[in-house]
Amino acid sequence: MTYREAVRAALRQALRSDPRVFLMGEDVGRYGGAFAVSLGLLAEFGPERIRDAPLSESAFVGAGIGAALGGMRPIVEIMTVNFSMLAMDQILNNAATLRHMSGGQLNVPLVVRVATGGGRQMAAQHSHSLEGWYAHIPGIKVLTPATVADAYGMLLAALRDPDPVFIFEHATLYPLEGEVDETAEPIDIRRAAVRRSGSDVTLVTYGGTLGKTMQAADFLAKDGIEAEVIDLRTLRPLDRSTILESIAKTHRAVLVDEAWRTGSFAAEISAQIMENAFDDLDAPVARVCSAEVPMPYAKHLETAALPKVEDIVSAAQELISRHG
Amino acid sequence: MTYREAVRAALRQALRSDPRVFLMGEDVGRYGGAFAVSLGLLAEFGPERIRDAPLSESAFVGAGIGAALGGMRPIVEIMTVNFSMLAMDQILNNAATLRHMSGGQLNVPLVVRVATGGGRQMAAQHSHSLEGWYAHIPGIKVLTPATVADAYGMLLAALRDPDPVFIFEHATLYPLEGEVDETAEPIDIRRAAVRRSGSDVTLVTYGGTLGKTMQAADFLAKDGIEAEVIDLRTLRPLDRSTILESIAKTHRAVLVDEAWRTGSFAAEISAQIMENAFDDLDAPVARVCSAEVPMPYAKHLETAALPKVEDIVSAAQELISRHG
Amino acid sequence: MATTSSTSCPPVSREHALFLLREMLRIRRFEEKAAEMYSLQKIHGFLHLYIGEEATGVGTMQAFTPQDAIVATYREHGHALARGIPSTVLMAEMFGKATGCSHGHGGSMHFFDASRRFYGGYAIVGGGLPIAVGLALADKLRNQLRVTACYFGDGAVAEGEFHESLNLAALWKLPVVFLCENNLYAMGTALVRHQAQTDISLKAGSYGLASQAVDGMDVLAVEAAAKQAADAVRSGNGPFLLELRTYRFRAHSMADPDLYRPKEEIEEWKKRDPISLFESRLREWGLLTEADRARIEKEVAAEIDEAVRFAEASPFEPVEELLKDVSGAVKP
Amino acid sequence: MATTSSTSCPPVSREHALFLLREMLRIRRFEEKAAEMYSLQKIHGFLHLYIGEEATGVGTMQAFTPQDAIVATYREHGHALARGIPSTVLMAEMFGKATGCSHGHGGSMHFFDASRRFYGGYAIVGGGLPIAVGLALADKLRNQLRVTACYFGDGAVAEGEFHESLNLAALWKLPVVFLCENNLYAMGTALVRHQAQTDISLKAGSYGLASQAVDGMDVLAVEAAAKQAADAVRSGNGPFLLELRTYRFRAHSMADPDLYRPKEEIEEWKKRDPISLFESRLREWGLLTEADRARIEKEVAAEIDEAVRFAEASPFEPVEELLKDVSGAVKP
Ligand SMILES: Cc1ncc(C[n+]2csc(CCOP(=O)(O)OP(=O)(O)O)c2C)c(N)n1
Ligand SMILES: Cc1ncc(C[n+]2csc(CCOP(=O)(O)OP(=O)(O)O)c2C)c(N)n1
Ligand SMILES: [Mg+2]
Ligand SMILES: [Mg+2]
Repeated sequence: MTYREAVRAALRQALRSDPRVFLMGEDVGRYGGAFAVSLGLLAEFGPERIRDAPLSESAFVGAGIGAALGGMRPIVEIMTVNFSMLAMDQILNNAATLRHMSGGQLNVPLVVRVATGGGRQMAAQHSHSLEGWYAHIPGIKVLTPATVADAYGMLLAALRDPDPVFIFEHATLYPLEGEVDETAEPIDIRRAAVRRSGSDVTLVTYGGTLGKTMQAADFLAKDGIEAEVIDLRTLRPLDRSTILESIAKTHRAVLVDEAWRTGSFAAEISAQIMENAFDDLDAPVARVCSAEVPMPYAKHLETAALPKVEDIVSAAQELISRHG
Repeated sequence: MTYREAVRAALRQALRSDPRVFLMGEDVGRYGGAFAVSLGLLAEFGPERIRDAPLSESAFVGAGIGAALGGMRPIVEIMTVNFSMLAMDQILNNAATLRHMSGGQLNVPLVVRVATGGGRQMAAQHSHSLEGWYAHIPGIKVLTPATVADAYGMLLAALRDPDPVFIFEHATLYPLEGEVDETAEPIDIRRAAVRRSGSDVTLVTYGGTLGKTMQAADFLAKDGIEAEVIDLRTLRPLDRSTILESIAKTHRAVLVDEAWRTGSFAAEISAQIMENAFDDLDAPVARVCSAEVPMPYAKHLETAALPKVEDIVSAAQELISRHG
Repeated sequence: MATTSSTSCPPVSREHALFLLREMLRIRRFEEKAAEMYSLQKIHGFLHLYIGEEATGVGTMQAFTPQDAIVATYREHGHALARGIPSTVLMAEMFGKATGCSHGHGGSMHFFDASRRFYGGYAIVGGGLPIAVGLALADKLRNQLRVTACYFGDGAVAEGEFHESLNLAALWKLPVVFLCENNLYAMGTALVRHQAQTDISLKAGSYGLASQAVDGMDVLAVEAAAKQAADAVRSGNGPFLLELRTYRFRAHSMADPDLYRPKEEIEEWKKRDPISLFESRLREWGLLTEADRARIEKEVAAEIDEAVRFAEASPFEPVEELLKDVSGAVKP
Repeated sequence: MATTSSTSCPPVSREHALFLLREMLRIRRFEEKAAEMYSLQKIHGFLHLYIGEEATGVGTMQAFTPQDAIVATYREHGHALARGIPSTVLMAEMFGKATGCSHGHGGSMHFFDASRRFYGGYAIVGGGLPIAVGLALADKLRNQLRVTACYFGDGAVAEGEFHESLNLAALWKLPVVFLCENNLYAMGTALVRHQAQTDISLKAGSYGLASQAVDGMDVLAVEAAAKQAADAVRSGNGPFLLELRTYRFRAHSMADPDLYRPKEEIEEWKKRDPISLFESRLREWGLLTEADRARIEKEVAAEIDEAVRFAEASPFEPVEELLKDVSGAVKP
C-alpha cells in the first residue's frame, strides 16, 4: 500500500479500536483531507469523530489539548507545517507545559499530524521543514516516519503515549509504495533504524530525505564506499546510541536534513557526536541541508535549494578523501 | 545608565531623528512598558508614535510589517518571547519571506524588540529563550545585546537595516549599569565582541548569560586558566570568524546558552566549529545550557534548570583536564 | 445590565447569604495576605490580585457542580478558593513548596487541582479559551452532561483565540460558559483603547450566541445570571457569553506602578466594593448581625493564618526531581 | 443584499459597460488558459482559479485609484489583472520565469507588483489582513489620503487574524476596505460548517464597523457598493467591511476532486454566471452587439495567446541568483 494508505489504515485501526479516538482538522471529512489521507473515513465514522474544523489552527489545536485533558485521544491534523505557526502558542505554552506546570496532575495524550517539506513547487509559505523546532521543546515527542511501515506503526505507537506527540509526514512521501504488516508488534518509537549497514561512513537522516540518502548510499557503493544509513525516525527523544555505535564503526558521518542549515536539527546531532564520539571521528561531521532561502517556486530554484543526492555523495567522498 | 535607560535613550534618539519611526506594542504608552523601558516617551512623542496596542500579537506584528512596507520604520515591542508564538505566522511566513517572494521588489524594515529569558520565577509561560529558533529563519536578523552600550547601539543599528531585525533583551539585564557613548560610531552588528581575551579556552555566549560567563572566566583565572570570552551579539548572521580565530588559539571551547540544550543555538555553533576547526580542537566542544524542562516557578528549581557559573567553570576545567 | 433591585424582602436565605459573604471575605483576606507575603519576599514572580472582583468569582462559581470543569487565568486565586481548593495548598504553591497545588511548579499564575477539575491557571492571555472548548468537546463526544466554565478578562477579547474559540464552541454547540471578567483594563490599557466596540456581551452576535452583561459588584445578580447561563448551556443550546462588569482595586500586578488611571476613578469604584455593598444589603434585610460579621472575620483570619503556617512549614520539592514531570511513561 | 434592479434605462455608459465586460472576460480566459497550461505541466504547485468570481474582483477594483494599495490571497489572478498588471508577466510568473511579476519566486499564489502597489499574493489564510492594516496605518501616520483594499475569503473569517485585524483597524480608524469574497466554501468546508453565524457582514458589529453585503454576481452592484465603501473610508470614518456573495465554478484548486458539493448546486450557480448575466443585461439595454462581443473575445484571445508566448519565450532566473533576494544591503 502507499504511505497515504498506511496512515489511513492506522487511523481506521485506531478509530475502530478506541472510542476515545477522533480525527479533527481542516477538511479531514468531506474533502477527505488535503492529501486525501482521510478519504472515506467520514463515511465509516461519521462527522462527530471525523471532524471538519474551521480555519482556526490555534483553537482546534488547543481544543485537541483540552479534549485530551478531558479523557479523549484526539488526533489533530495540521495541513502544512507553515500553518502550525498559528498554533505555536498552544503547542509550546500549553501542550508541552501542562504536565509540568500542574505538578504532574495532568497529561495531554494528544497526537498531531503535520504535513511537512518541500519539493512540490509550493513556494515560500508551504514548503518548509520545521521538525527541528519542535524537537527543541521539552514535554513533546517528535516522530518523522520515513517508510510506509512506519507511517502505519508510528501513528499507533503515538496513540499509546501519555504526552503530546507530533508526527511529521513529508508530503512527497504520500504516494510512496511499501509493505505494512498490520499484525506486527507495536513499534518502539524510541529506536532509530539502520536502513543499510556499512563500514565506511554513516549517513544520518529522517523523513523526506531518507530516499535521497539511500540513493546516495547505492551510488557510493559503486565507488566502493560502504555507507551505513540511519533513519532517526524520532527526533525527540533522540536515539543517540544507534548513531554512536555506527560512528564507532565508520568514524565518519554525514547528516542529511531538509531544514535550513543554520539551526537545523542536524546541528544538534553534530553537537552530540562532538560531545560523545569526538575521539572516534576521523573527520569532521558534515551536514547536507537546504539553502537558507524561503522556498522559491520555480522548479530549478527549488531543486537548487533542497538537498540533492549528489550533495550527499560528494560530502561523503570529501570526508573519506580529506581524512583518508 | 542602566540597560533599560539605554534602550529608552536609543528609542528617543530614533524617534527624534526619524519621523518614520514609531513604537507599537502592548502597554508601551500609558503604562510605560511592562519593563518600564518606554516610560516617559508617550509624553514626549504622543499616542500616534507611542502606540498602545490591544492584545493582538499577530495583528500588531503584522501591522508592523505592513507599515514597514508602507515606508515607515516601526519598532514593535513583544512583551515576552513566549507571547511571540502568537505572531510566529506573521514572522516566519510574511516578514521573513516578502523580499524573496516578491522577487526583491519589497523589503520589510521592521524592528521587533522582545524580552526574553528566565531567572525571575515567572514559570513556564514567561521564561524561555527562543532566540535560537529565530536564528534559524532566513531573511531576518537576530540581535542579542548583552551590554548597556550594545542595548543602545544595536537598536540604532537595527533601524538602519532594510530587513526585519529582532532584538532580544534578556529581562534580567534591564537593571544592569553601564556606560553609553551616544556620540560613538554606529555599531557593526555583524561582528561578535571578545569581552575578555585568554589563551586556554574559549567561552562563547550571548545575551543574558554573558555575566555568568565573565564570572566563570574570573573564577578560572584564579585556577590559572585564562579563558577568552566571546559575546556573539548577533546570532544571525553569525560572526563565525571571530569564534574560529579564538579556537585556533585556545583549541577548546565551551558554549553557554540559556536555551534548552537539545536544538539550542549552541548546537549550531558546535556544528560550525566541527565543520571549520576540527583539526584545531584538542577537546570536544562542550555546551552549558538549560535543563530540558518547562521553567519551574520555585526558586531552587529554576536555579537548577538554568546555566550556572559553576557549570561553566567545571565544563572548562573538564576540557582542560581530560585532554590536557 | 442585570442587577438585583434592593427589595425589602430578602431574595436569599440567611445561611446562603452568610456563605457568599464568607467566600468573598476569604478571597479578600487571602489576597491581602498574599500581598504581604510578596513584600516579605515569601512570594515571587508575578502576583495578580483579585481584590475588588470577589463577587464575580464567588457569584459565578455557585452555578457550577463538582462535575463541571473550570478554566481560569493568572488572576485565579479567587476562582481557586471559590472552587474549594484549600487556601493552605494555594499559599504553599506561591511559596514554591512541594505541598502546593502545583507542587511549586506553577506559582501564583498556575494553580491546578485535577481532583476538583480545576484545569488552571493560564498566563498567556486568551490561551485558556481553546482548552475550555476542548474540555467541553470531550464531554459532548461522550454525552456527559456537564459544562466547562471559562474565565478570562476584557483584554483577552482582543486576541484571535477569543474569536476562534467562541466560533468553534457555538458552531459545535459545546457546553461552555464563557465568563468575561471585564474590569475595564488590560494591564494599563483601558477598554476604550483596546476595543473598537466596548460592549463585550454584544460580540456574542458574531457567533449567534446568547449573552448577558451583569453588574459584577452585585454578588446576587452575578449568581442569578450565572445560574441562568449555566442552565441554558446544560439544556444543550450551546455556549453562553456572560460579561461581568467589575473593577480591580489593586494594580494589575505587584510590579505595576498603576500610572494609567485616575485615583478618583479607583475611589469611585471602591464605593461599590462588592463586599461592603453586600454587607449593607444584608443588614438592610436583617440577615447580618455585628456578631456574625465578627465571627466570620475571625474564622477567615484563622484560615489564612493556617494557610501561611502550612506554607511556611512545608518542604520544597527535592531538586533531584527537576525533570520528573516533563514526560510520562508509556503505559503498556 | 444590494443588487441592481434591471431597469429599462441603462445605469452605465456603453464604454464603461464594455470595459467591465472585457475585464471579466480577460480573467475568465486567462484562468481557462492557466488550467490548460497546468495540465500541460507548464504550471506547477497550487493553482486556484477565479472562474465564477470575476464580477467581485472587477467590480471592486473600480473603486480604487493607482495610489491605493491592494492586498490579496492565493486566489489573486483576477485581482492582479483587474489592477492592471500585464497578463504576460502573470503567466510568466506561473511558468517560473525571471520575467514573472515575482521573478518566478512566487508562482500562482504569490503575485507582486510594487509599482502598482499590489502587495501580494498571501497563501496563509488570514495572513494578509494584518499587512493591510499596517499599510493603512502607514498612510494614516503620514496623513496620506489613500486606502488599502484587503481581499480575503469566507474561510479567513474564522481565523483569529480576521478578528484582531478588524478590531485594530476600527479602533485606530484606519483606511482599510475589507473585501470578503464569500464563495460559500473554505476549500471543502461549507460556510455553514465553518461559521456559527453565517451572515459575515453582520460581524462588523463586533467592531462598530459599517458593512454591507452585495450580490457578487452582479458587477454593477459590486462596483456601486465598492465605491460607496471606498468613499466612506476615504472620508476618514475608519474601515468598512464589504461582503461579496459569490461562488467558484471550479474546484478549490487543481488538486481538488470537488467531492463535497452537489453538482446541481454548481449548475444552479452557473445560471448566474457573472459574465453571461452582465451580457444579457447589456443586450437588454442595447449596449452590446454581436460585433462588440466578437471583437472583445478576439482581442482577449490575442492578449492571452501573447501572454503564453511571452511566458514560453522568457528565460529562467540563473540558479546562481538563488540567494540574491533573501536579505538586502545596509544603506550607509
Ligand atoms: C498573549 C499575551 N500577551 C501579553 C501578556 C501580558 N499581559 C498579562 S495580563 C495582561 C492584561 C490582560 O488583561 P485582561 O484580559 O483584561 O485581564 P485582567 O488582567 O484585567 O484580569 C497582559 C497584557 C500575556 N500574558 N499574554
Ligand atoms: C492558515 C491556513 N490554513 C489552511 C490553509 C489551507 N487552505 C488554503 S485555501 C483554504 C480555504 C480558504 O477558504 P476561503 O478563505 O473561503 O478562500 P477561497 O479559497 O474560498 O477563495 C485552506 C483551508 C492555508 N492556506 N492557511
Ligand atoms: Mg481586564
Ligand atoms: Mg471561500
